[in-house]
Amino acid sequence: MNSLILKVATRFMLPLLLLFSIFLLLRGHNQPGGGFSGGLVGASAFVLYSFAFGAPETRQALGVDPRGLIGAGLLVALGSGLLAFFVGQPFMTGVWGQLDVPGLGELHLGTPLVFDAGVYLVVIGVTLSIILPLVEE
Amino acid sequence: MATLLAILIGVLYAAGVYLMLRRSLFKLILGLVLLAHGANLLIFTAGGLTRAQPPIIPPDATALPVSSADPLTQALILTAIVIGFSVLAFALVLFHRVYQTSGSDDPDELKVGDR
Amino acid sequence: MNLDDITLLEGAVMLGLVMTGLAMFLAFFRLVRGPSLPDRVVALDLIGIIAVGVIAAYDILTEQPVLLDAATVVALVAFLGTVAFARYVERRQQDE
Amino acid sequence: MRMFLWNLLLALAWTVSTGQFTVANLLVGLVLGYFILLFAGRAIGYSSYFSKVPQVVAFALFYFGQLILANLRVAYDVVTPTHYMQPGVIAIPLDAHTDAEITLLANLITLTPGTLALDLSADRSVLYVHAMYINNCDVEEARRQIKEGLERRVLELLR
Amino acid sequence: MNLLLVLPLVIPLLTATFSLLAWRRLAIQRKLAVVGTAALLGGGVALLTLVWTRGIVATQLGAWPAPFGITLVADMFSAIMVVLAGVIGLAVAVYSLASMDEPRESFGYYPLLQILLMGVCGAFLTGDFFNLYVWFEVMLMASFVLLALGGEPDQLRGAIKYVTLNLLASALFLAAVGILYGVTGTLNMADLARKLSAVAEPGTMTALAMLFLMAFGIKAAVFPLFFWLPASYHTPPVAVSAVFAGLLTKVGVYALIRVFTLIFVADAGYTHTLILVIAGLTMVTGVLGAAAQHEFRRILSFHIISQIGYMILGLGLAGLTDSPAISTLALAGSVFYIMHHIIVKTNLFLVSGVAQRLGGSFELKELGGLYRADPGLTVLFLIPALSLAGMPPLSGFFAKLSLVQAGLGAEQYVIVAVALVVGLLTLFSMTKIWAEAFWKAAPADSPRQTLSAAEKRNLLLPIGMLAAMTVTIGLAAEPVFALATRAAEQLTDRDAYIRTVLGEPQ
Amino acid sequence: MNDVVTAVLIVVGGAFMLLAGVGIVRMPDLFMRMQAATKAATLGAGCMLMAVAVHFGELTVVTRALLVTAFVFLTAPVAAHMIARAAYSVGTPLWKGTIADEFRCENDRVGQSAGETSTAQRANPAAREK
Amino acid sequence: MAVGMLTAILSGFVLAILAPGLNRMVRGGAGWLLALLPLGLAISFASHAPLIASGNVFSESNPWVPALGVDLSFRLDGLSMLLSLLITGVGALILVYAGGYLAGHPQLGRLYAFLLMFMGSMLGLVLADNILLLFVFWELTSISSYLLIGFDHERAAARSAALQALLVTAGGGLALMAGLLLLGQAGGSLELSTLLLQADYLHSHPLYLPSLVLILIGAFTKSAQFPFHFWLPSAMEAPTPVSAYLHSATMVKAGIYLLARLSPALGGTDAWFLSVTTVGGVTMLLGAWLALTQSDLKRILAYSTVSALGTLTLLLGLGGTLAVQAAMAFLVGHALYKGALFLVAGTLDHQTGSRDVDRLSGLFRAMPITALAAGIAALSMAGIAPLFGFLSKELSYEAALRAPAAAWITAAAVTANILLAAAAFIVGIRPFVGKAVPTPKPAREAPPSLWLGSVVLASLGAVMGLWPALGTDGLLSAAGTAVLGETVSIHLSLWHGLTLALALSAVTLIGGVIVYVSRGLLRRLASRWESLGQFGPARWYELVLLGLNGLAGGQTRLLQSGYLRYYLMIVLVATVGLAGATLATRGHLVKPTDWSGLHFYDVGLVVLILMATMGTVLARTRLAAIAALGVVGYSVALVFVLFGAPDVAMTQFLIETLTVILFVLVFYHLPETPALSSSLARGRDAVIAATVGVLMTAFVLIATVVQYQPPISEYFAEHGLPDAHGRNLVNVILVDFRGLDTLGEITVLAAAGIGVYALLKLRVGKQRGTASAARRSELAGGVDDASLPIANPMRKEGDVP
Ligand code: NA
Ligand code: NA
Repeated sequence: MNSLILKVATRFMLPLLLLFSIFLLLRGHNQPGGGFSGGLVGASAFVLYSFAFGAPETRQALGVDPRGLIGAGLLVALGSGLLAFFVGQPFMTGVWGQLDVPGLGELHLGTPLVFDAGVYLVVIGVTLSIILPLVEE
Repeated sequence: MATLLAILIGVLYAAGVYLMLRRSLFKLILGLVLLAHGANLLIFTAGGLTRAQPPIIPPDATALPVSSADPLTQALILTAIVIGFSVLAFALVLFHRVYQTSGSDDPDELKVGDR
Repeated sequence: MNLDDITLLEGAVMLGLVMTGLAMFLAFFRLVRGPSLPDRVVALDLIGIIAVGVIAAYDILTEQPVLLDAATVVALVAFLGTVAFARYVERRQQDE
Repeated sequence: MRMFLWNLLLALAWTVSTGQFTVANLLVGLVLGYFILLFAGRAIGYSSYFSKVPQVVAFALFYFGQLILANLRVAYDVVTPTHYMQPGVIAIPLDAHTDAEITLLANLITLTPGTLALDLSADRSVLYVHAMYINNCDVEEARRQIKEGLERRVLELLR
Repeated sequence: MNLLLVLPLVIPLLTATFSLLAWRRLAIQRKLAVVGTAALLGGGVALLTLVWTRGIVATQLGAWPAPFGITLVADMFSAIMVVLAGVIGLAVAVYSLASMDEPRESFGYYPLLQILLMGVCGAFLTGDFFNLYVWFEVMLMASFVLLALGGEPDQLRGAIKYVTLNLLASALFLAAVGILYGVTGTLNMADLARKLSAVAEPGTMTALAMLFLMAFGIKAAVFPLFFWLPASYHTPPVAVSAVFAGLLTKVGVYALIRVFTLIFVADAGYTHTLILVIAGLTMVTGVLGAAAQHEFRRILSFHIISQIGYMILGLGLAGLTDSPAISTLALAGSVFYIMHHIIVKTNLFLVSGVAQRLGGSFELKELGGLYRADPGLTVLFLIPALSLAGMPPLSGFFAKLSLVQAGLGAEQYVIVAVALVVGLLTLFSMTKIWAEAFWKAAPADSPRQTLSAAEKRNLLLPIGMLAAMTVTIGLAAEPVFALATRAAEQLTDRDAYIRTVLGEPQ
Repeated sequence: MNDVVTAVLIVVGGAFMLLAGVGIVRMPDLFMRMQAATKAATLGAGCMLMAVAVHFGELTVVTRALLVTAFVFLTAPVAAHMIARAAYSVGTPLWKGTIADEFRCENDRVGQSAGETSTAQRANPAAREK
Repeated sequence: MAVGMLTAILSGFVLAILAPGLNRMVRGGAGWLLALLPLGLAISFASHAPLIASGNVFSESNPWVPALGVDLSFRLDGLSMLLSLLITGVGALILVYAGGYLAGHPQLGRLYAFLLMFMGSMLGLVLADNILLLFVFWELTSISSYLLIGFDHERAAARSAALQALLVTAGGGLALMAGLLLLGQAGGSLELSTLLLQADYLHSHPLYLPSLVLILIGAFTKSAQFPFHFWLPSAMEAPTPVSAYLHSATMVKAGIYLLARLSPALGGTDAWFLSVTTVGGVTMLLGAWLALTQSDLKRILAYSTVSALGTLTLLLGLGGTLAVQAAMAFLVGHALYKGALFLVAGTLDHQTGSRDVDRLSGLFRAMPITALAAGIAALSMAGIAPLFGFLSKELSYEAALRAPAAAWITAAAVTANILLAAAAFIVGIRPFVGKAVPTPKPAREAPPSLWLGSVVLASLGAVMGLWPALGTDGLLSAAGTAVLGETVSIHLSLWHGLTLALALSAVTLIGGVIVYVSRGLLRRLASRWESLGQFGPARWYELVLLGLNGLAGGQTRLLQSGYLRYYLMIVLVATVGLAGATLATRGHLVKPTDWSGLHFYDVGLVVLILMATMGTVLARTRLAAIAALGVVGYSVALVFVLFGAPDVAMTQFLIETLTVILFVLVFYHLPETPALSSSLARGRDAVIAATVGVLMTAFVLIATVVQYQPPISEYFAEHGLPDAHGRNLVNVILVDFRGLDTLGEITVLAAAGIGVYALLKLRVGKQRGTASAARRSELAGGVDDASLPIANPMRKEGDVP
């Protein structure tokens, strides 16, 4: 492909897309978004990167193996579900903590959000382990 | 609107099925995608349509307004979409590999080995 | 719907929707018509951008800003598809 | 860039502290922050940021005008039955040579109706542009317009 | 109690996750595979014990009351199925240690196996329709990959048909669930059962039930929806075939039994007659298909179909009799048949792998001489083969006996006759394998292989274990049948299920 | 006031979109279709997003509208460039009225003719799409 | 009993398991050692014989599978005692004989095992009181027989004979199972002891006739009655000890046993009389005739056994004291002489290398002991006084003479016996007399193991004939009592006075000699009729197998055609047919009425989707189709936007884009392929597709109109924020209310990720190099290269065409 313009644009867009993906993840519980769309946007960022720079460079930029992301995501999601057992609740029961942040009010932090993060990781990992080999072909 | 969508769903299913029956693996996959769209719209429509009221609790409320869309159908569709995508991705690559191996897009060429 | 009840804004939005809708059909015509692959790709890309406009107009019509997120996403990724197509066109050239 | 972030931070701080999360307020914050930074600049050191901001504003205005004009021209051509176009692919020798310069230039060219950046030569010295209106078949003139118009301004902005 | 219901999902997923994280370390993955499946089996047995002592148990995930969250529920039927999944998982995991080639092992075979087991167990335990769809997809996706893993041309050819037809089934199922939700506003099976009982005119629901019948029927490989099975099951490595043969279609059967005992019971005269007809045609077409085959695994594949017919035969009978005792007997027969079949069929596939190792082929004409060469394997083949053919005193005999008794009790003589004749034809094809692969002298040019001690251990240990179970289920049929009967009693007692799930006092 | 601005922006945006639609149908070759379509639509989308920003006025909405606008303005030219470059490199024919092709002269474009019936069409299946 | 019946039976199976090992340990003499078990059992049974003879019945019962009515209940009365003695006694002799006959054979151990397994099964069969238990052992004898007939397994003839026997007997077994269950259903019990007491009730039960027919099919197949007789001669492929034991003395008697056993319950009706006598009579005559037409010793014996079994069936069909007496006596007599003759045949084969009567002559000098045993047995078979055969034949003549239609039956019996007498001379006398001719192996007297059996059996026949009161009477009486269901006493004596029966015996003997002398003529006659054989039951069997294979092949070609689109078509048609027909006939269709709230942009959007869908279907190039599909996806996402589903819309946009990218990445380098379907096929497919579409539309309409209950989602609306702390209820459902769905879903994703990766990177089989290269790069040097070839034959799978 080797388009300078694409490369430069990509360098600019990658962080933007990643930022947006995390934004989607974090606000998903209250506004449209969540692990899926966040993860898909995050993956799109790297897909774009792979179009501009090629798959090997993308793997390098990613830093971790996509399958590692899948494993980590599953572990996070499962772990967040299992946490409930330690407080004597059924599997996948949300365990919530309250955080008082000045200016933002009460912030509820709970395992469902962690679960969503697991989803996010899995989505990125899977999308990339599907697309990167194809880009390499 | 529900009626219109019902007809649309029927057309999507019909088109999907028609494509799946063609002698082309590529069209087969297209058909699968159309079927998936049909199924998603079906859940959406069957669950009841609500215009432009997302199931998001407004900042000043503690419960969802009654007029809002059904969140459950949306969650189901989301799940179905993502599952459908993973299946599609796999199927696509599978068909790609079959093409590479057999050199043909015609599923009739794959008939050896069934009996 | 009684025309008298329509406010200026609603009328404008409706008009906007009509125009974007027409644009979408025209783009779709090009997509079907081709003749070359890049023509179709351009048409698809255009449809993505028009979709952003449609969502924006509908946002205003329904007073639902949350729908804007969908537009955001379209804007972010529709471009990816186009790039993929472009890649395809060029790669195919190289393969031959 | 660092300065711009500072500016943004100040603007955000302004909106938070005033408690009014509106665009207008943010804009106020930005302007305020700009001037604060401008003054504070003496203390924390000079930055090209301050001279760039007016430059950017000026360029934006220029470009926006071009955009509208060009759009209208294409629009006219599109809606009228006759085709007035005199299109051609022309080569623009580049003075821009960093990645950012070339990219910005190409994008701006593309964004303007009537011109479209096709490709960059391998040695990055020539940009090939598809232009719709090469008046009187004067390729040189078209080339000059782009070089003198967009490229010069972009380079001024970035250098 | 919560834990026990969740373990069959958590253990495989955890094992799969750790295997994924240990992607490059095969030694760890192998150990995990065995440990994980053994733990699954242990968890399953504990669950079965719990259900046996306490009756149906349910847990509301996320502590959301039913029918709003997702309920996991185990009655005897599902607990039995989970135990079987554990048994098959363990057997196949051990077998894989010696039989799976390293390339496949290093491309995710073990985690996929675990994911498959998770999907299977999820389907058995869930009390929610959409969740069932999800587990179907988990299972299906894992099976897609396992089927195609390695990418040999035969595999790919088979996989296409498998994938396409199963995706069609998924689309049907999804649509049916969507419509069901649209009509009833709920997804919880117990809740659905209760709401549909209140529906005055069930005809429309019966039509919807047909969609479910078809969707599950494809998964269960009944007539005329079974094509994907014989087209694909003989193509992957034996361990994969074996786990497919044992578990996958049974999930479809499970779903059919669950749905048509719990939810769509209002129009049983119509639906269950249909099921009975399908059962008969499935038995016959399957066994005739087998008769036309000359390849070890293909014969076995077609037999799966035929035997699916037996499994749903009990379901059909149960709906067509007024006698609760016969109804229970029929369902118990189905459950017992499933238990028997899962073990026996998996085992036969595992044996086919060893035969292929020794004789270099799955084609019967290229095999031979195993009777003389390997008396141990001979016995290990005969036990499941004779059991499959319904020979006493092995498990298959009692499975068939209970269904025949129920059929006679329900006065459905035609289907009984069909079942008996098909039994004979089954015997016929087992003898074909026996005569060709075992009795016949080996072809002169066939490659002779021997197994190393480690291979012998890992290949024959699971086979022996399963054969021992087959014999045990036969000789100790009473306690096993008691399990099946308890399962059947619970299946016929809809109210207990509904109350347990919805958390109402019994 | 807000409503008027919004209405104007919406209508203008819609008009640009329509223009893009007409353009992509009417223009005689790919490159001019792109010229007519992509940019007008981008501008149209920008207008409509601005309309949203003006209409709602909330910070969250405005930032997002701005973000989307920025993104559209960033990606659209890149996408157009990519397509155009690819199309050109595979010999997508230029309109017969095209007066110059300096790129081809220097880079030995695959097809040697600029006409609608160029040999490029025959030489390049991707462009021909049979 | 001192030793429980269950124990006795199980001991056979246990020893069967141990036998191969024992055979390896005790080289050569294992047969003698193993024979101790049946011998001991025989003695044990015999020790109880007096008690049985005096009318006692032993029974024991243990639960096995009470839920299915299968219990380990056993019953030892006169009938079972008689057969148990036969089974164990002959069994002991056979084990010894087998050790000699197959000395040094590599699979002798297995033969022992199968024989012992058979013995246990047969014992169980005759001792079982529970009819399902009886059936269990019944089937086990079929399996044992299968394994034993195919003992010489590398010969195709042996394999197909074994299969034939198995299919016929197991097929009958299935009928038997149904019949027994129906009987049990009719009689309300599965215990023989109960059923046998309800004859009258059973006879009037509507299930009587079906159960009778089914049970008779079972009995007839097992006992080789016409038209199922053909498997028995084929079964002579088995080693001779097996033929002697199973296919003459014991297993084939199982059907006879069953008839005898059930006759108190089932017998005494016209249906019984007609069917059993007719089949028995025909079998008797046919077997006798066919016996004469053979030249192979074993086949002659086999057909004569068929005939004898026919006789027994005939007698049981006749019923009544006399016939039953005759049957019991004949059963014992036949076992003794036929067993002996089989053993002789085997010995001749073993010692001379031939079983062809035409090639054996004058062997008396070389093999005197064998000859002696053979002569006595043959004479007994020919019914010559004072041997036991004479007694039993006399009795049967008397029974025949008293039967209804006596003339016919008597004539048939005499004819059969004449032929059989001739056959007896051919087998037992002909080889030993006359001029000695060279044989393939130089003839020598056999070792004791090979003559012991025949000598013992033959002498038993002689002894019991001479001293019938030796205990035989009591036992036969007890057996008769069991069969008749009423107390009888049987007194055998050589001399009944100058009765008609005696005259018939004389006729038989003379006739037998005449036939023997003119046997060449008869054989020539027979060979002329040989072509008739192609219409016989053996041919039917072949035709059934052929038909089965044809049907199987045809069905498979038709259904499992290999064409994916036909599979799809069948599945779709079945679905639409079933669901559609049900909906049309049982449900109620909903008229499309809800056109409310329709906006122009809704219509526009739907029209766009429709057009894009059509575009996808009709696109002439791949990429055009992909682009059109993208439009479908985007516009479907817009539908979600319109109806308040931003999350779904977002995800749909994202997924759609990725889908398009995937399509492009996957298909970019594949050339276009032409459309292959004919217009006819397109039309057909369009019709199928349209019906599918209509069905789905109908369902959706129903779902939009019918709503039985308020949806559960109302709960989420209420509890989402306070209890799950989220405002976006879709997300709350995904991560909390229905988190398990999502967990499953990401698992699907994970599997797909691995799958695609593996599909693209791993290629086993096609090119070895690629696979191991891929692995090498995968393993990153973690495994030493020496182990790379893996020596894995599993990988060969791919090479199999
Ligand atoms: Na431009
Ligand atoms: Na509804």
